[in-house]
Amino acid sequence: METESGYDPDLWRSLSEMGVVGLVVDEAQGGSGVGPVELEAVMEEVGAALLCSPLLASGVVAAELLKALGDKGVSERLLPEIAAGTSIATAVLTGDSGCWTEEGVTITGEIQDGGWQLSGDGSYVLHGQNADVLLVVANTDEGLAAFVAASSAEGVSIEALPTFDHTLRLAGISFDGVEADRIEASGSVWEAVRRAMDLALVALAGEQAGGAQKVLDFTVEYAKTRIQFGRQIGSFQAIKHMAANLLLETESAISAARHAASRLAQDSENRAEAVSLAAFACADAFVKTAADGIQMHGGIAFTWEHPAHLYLKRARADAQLFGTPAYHRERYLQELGA
Amino acid sequence: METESGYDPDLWRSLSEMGVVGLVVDEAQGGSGVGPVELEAVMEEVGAALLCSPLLASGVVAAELLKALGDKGVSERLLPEIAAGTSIATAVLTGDSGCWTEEGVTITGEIQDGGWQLSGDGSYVLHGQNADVLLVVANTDEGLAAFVAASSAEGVSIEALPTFDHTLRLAGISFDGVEADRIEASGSVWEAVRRAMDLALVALAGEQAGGAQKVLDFTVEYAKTRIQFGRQIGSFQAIKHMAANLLLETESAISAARHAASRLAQDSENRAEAVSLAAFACADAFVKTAADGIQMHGGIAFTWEHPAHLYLKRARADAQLFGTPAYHRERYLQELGA
Amino acid sequence: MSSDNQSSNDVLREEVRQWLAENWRPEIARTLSQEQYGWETSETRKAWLANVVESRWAVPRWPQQWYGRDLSDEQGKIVEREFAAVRAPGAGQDRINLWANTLLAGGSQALKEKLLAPLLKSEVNMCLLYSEPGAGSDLAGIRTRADRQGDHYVINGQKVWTSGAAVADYGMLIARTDWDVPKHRGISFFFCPMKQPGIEVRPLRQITDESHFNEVFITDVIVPVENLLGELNTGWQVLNMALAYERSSMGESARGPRSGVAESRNEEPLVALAREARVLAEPKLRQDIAQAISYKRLNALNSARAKADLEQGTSSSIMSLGKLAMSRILHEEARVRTEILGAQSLFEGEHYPRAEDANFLTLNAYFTSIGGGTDQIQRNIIGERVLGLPKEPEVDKTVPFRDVRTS
Amino acid sequence: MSSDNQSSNDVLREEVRQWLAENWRPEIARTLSQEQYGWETSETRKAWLANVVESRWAVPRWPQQWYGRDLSDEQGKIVEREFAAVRAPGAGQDRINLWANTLLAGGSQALKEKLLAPLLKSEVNMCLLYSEPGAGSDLAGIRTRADRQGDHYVINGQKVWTSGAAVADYGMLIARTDWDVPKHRGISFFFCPMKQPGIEVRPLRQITDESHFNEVFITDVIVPVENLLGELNTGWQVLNMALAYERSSMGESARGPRSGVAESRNEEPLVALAREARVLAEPKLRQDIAQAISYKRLNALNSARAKADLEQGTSSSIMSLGKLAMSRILHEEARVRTEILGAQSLFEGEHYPRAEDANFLTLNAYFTSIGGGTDQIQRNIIGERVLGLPKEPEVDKTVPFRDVRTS
Repeated sequence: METESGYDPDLWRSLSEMGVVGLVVDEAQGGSGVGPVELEAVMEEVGAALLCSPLLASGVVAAELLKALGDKGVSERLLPEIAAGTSIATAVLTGDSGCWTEEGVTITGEIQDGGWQLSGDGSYVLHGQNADVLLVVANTDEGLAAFVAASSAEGVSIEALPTFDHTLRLAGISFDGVEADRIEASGSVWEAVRRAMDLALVALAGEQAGGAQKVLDFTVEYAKTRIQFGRQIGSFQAIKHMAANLLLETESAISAARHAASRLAQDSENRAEAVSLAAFACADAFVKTAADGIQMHGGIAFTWEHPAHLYLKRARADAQLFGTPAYHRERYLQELGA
Repeated sequence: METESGYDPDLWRSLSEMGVVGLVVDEAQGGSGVGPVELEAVMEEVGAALLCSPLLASGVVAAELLKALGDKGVSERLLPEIAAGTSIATAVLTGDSGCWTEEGVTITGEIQDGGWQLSGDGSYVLHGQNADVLLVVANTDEGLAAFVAASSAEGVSIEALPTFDHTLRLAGISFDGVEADRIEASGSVWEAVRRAMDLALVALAGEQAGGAQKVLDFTVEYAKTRIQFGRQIGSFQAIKHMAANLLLETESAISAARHAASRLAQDSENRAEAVSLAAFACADAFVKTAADGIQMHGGIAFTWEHPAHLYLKRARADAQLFGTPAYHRERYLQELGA
Repeated sequence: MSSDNQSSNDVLREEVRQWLAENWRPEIARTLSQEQYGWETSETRKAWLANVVESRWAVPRWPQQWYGRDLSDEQGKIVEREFAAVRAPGAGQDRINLWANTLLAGGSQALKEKLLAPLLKSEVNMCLLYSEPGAGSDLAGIRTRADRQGDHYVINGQKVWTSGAAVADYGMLIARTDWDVPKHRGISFFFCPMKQPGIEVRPLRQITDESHFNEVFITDVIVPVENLLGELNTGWQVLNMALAYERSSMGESARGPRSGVAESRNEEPLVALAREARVLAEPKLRQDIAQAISYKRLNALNSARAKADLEQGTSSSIMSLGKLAMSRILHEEARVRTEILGAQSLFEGEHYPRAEDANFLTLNAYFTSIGGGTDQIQRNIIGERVLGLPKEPEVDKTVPFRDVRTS
Repeated sequence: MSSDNQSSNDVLREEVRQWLAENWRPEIARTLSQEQYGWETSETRKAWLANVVESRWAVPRWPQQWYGRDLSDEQGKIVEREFAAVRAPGAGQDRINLWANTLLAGGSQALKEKLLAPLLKSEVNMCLLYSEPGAGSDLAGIRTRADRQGDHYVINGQKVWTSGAAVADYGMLIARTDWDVPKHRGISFFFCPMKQPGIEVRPLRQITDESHFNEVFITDVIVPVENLLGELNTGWQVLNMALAYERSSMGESARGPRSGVAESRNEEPLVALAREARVLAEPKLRQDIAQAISYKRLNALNSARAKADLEQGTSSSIMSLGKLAMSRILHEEARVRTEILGAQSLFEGEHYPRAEDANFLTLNAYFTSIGGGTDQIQRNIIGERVLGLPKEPEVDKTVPFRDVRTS
């Protein structure tokens, strides 16, 4: 879970070798070539284990963004490294506001001396402090455009942000006239970002569903073994009924996450509706399960050594990462035509 | 409770003789000359008994409106009849929108042949179908003004509205050039309406608190006597914990209603804050208690003969009568300066 | 799947198709599609069902001896699919006919000969005589008694929450036959003839001001011994089997508004209502509406997952969540409707159909959260049977019923 | 009230006033008002308290024999009010000093002579040794043992959730002294000397990353027989009396934010936060904020009502609701803070004091909803003691503790 660098390089290597990092990368580019359904399944495991790795940043957001942008040259150069885990990529999409719409883009790109240069402050960059490759969406005279920059390039300064959930790595990245290569998008850049964010939300939903299920599992297990008043505490309705309610939450979260994944896999018309439903349902379910799980444990879960609080921290972080549950409920209603 | 005419004349006579109808009317005008605190206490009993009478319409809203308007002549003529219960008065303050602010006033008054005439459609008129005297707030060329009209006057048509809670009487009243006497207000007419509405809200809060407490009482009693699985159902945590939560709701409602009453009695500066807190806290507490009370009873409360559903109907009606809980929460926040 | 199976399935499919082509005539289809569903079964429907039963398509998974064909579950589905394709009723009763399946599983030879075919042909009407005023959540606490006298049982007691009792020919009834053993072990299960003098049916008025249910007063009612299902005193097991049929179908549907106001097929009802009430732009309501809709959608997704699991042969824990989920859906939807309508919800009647709906749905939600096992009982079941949490200490489990405390 | 009483009250009031005028000197007042509260008591405070005790103002309701004046409760209040009027500490300990009251009620002559005065003078530090890892909600399930050896008891076991254990001179400890009787009947209550080798104190790290509590490991710790409170094996009664003191003071206050960000005295913290975050205009948040504030205000109104009831001599059922109410207040306030901050709540540390607060309060709310009896236990207590609902069947109530099931 928590490590100094934010992830464990050995684990990262294993994940890469198992093909997990390249799940959504085409086989031709060294990936597993599978899709959202398999990704979601893996993310359930990630959530259960509270795994801390740049998978979401590099293997999901960055990989999908590159695919969706459709610049063959750039993709063929970067995707194999990403899939192999030898390069860690991340995307710079928003600034201090943490607003995940087009208006949230804070970086600007302009041509200087015949090449593109980027300037401005990005924030909420997933695993920014571990990334080699930065995919940057920026405003230009020609509208929104996407760029690749090296994290080691001159003018890049990366500041790790102090996250409450220590298993989450976020950075602020400032660009001061940083040289970058423009990615030639085959279609709308923002549409590509939306595709990447939809996949990220599905992955996150899977993580949340898996996390919720794990908390429920170990809480139920505790309720079967902990004896108070001469009975297992799980025999008390107060505990039993909380557990039953949480089962409804977690099963609904799993259904929602898997459904959204399959809608993405089919590239269905109402994918956005399914994604936003999963986004708020899974976020709320994980927070509620993790929160009630602590209450059901009692004092033991109030101690640092017990893992329950780590799940609550992750649940709270996940619920804010790519838009709040309220934001996604609103988006859901809009997708329903209201 | 439910009667054809909407109230029981014998009961009304007893209430009048006991001084309940004239609670807020000065002794000089035949009332008890006490105030909001005593009124709130009586209304707790009214709520517990699901009493159906024009008390709120005549003894509270109309009486307080007359007092606040401060036209000595009109008051001396009407208040003694109101206090004695020989005349039933009610106020026409809003139209179909059910909006209880100044903008909601739908009646207009103008001078014709040297006298005032009222026109327009009022609605949500409490016990309009039983009233002798109509106090009407209307827009005029000179701004908002208050009038007295007889319900039997030419041009008045009264239509009983079909309420879901059969113990509640509401009417729509249309005015078609109805002759009326203008009440000479000593201050702002709307300020007088606000004072009357504040008292009405406190009375309603008392009714809600008393209703909630009654439901909790008979539900707890049932939980002590109903045996299932060889045990009183109140020994099961599912029931016991619901009851404990409801006790918190009902005690809070009682505290809020009494506090608001005492703030009105002191004519305190932050009376509006206390009134709006009581308005939504008591409304929500009564609805929740009545609703959970049915669930705690099980099948027996799903039958028409059991009184539980009558309390839920009254609770739902009370929660909408003078503005919804959401409306009062918003007002509360404004009173807190936000 | 072997190619042998495959080809025999093809043969079967062809056989069903051909039979339907010959028998499911357009005029029958038209008549049945226009029928209102009610307690009485039309002659056309009866005739059609009789044909289906006699042609052995009603219960193809059942044994040959009882109108069946000994088909596998998979083959049974083939038959059902062909019937469904042309919207012909009557097939798949081996999966869904509560009465017939219970009778097949537990009935005596005599009773099966007498009633199986009529049940499959909808020639007899049935009702359930389980609940009693004193035995609601605790169904095993029933006090209706059955006493053996010669070749019949004499039943005395009172049942409640019975629908269709007035028109029923038989009721599936549980009664106590041994008072000296713990409560679950002294119950027997009967097919009780309803058309006899000792049966008195009184409609029960619900809080929705409807009467879908009855109280049934039972005085010296006679039941032949061959109408006993299962062994004497094993009625609790028969009952649980019968309840399993019922539960598996709950949580998937519930009554909607009764106002008759047409609802858009394309728009969520809550969205349509808020639009009509001109409050669709209110941010707080939008959150509530989205949340309420999500409960419904999530339940549908859960059901779909449960069905997929079942089809793959894995049993699913999600199935049992449906009823609890439905309870939340209904209460929350009614709450949001009220919120949308505001003061309008004070009213009822023909001029206020939207208010009528909100108020009706508010009360009717208790039909789901109380009826057929309260939410509280449902949470016990989920906690114990699905999550494997231990049961509470049962004070009356080992006590002779005679000595058990009652209200 | 008789005029005799009235005049003797006036005499008393005058006496207290005069004593305070002579003794509560400005330099003492200034020194004490600037003190930080902590585990250690300053010399100035000790000297002042000693003066109060010796002048018999600390516990005026207590008997003459034990530093008191045998005053009535009403007269005790007069003393307290005069002390409060000049902000002088030390009076009213007969109402609020947990340790001294417990000792007075249950202690041996020897122990009272030894410790009562030092306790009233804050010369000794105390801690509570009740909870154990295996006995949380079920406090009577403790397994720490006390075995008599000659003129002392030998204690072995482990305690948890102890605050101040490292600096305590004595701990109020419950231990099992009879294993062959049901659990409530084999417990004894001791004043356990803490400054001895067998006591090992380990800080417990909370989920808030603070350490306000300890685990205490107890190995062959010696307690003189005169340190037993109450009779042997009646410790459960002594404990309940001691817990009553504690409970009556809960639900009235709780820790606020720890960021140190100054909060407006005039504005509700949630309103201020929303204003600062520029989201105060959002209708959904406004509803949440109003609701959260109302929980707090309603609890304050409830407390005021409870106090008024008590002063009128009627016992109040509302008192027991405070802790449950506080739990809801704290969890809900933390939730709304998070809602207000949105993505900001991802962070912590000095640059994000608002996020630090929201996150800390989210976790710290469990201190109230779990500590000192979980919400679930609290609902049991309210249901049973206030509403009079029957207890659950207790499986271990009559079983010798030796045979009781444990984790």
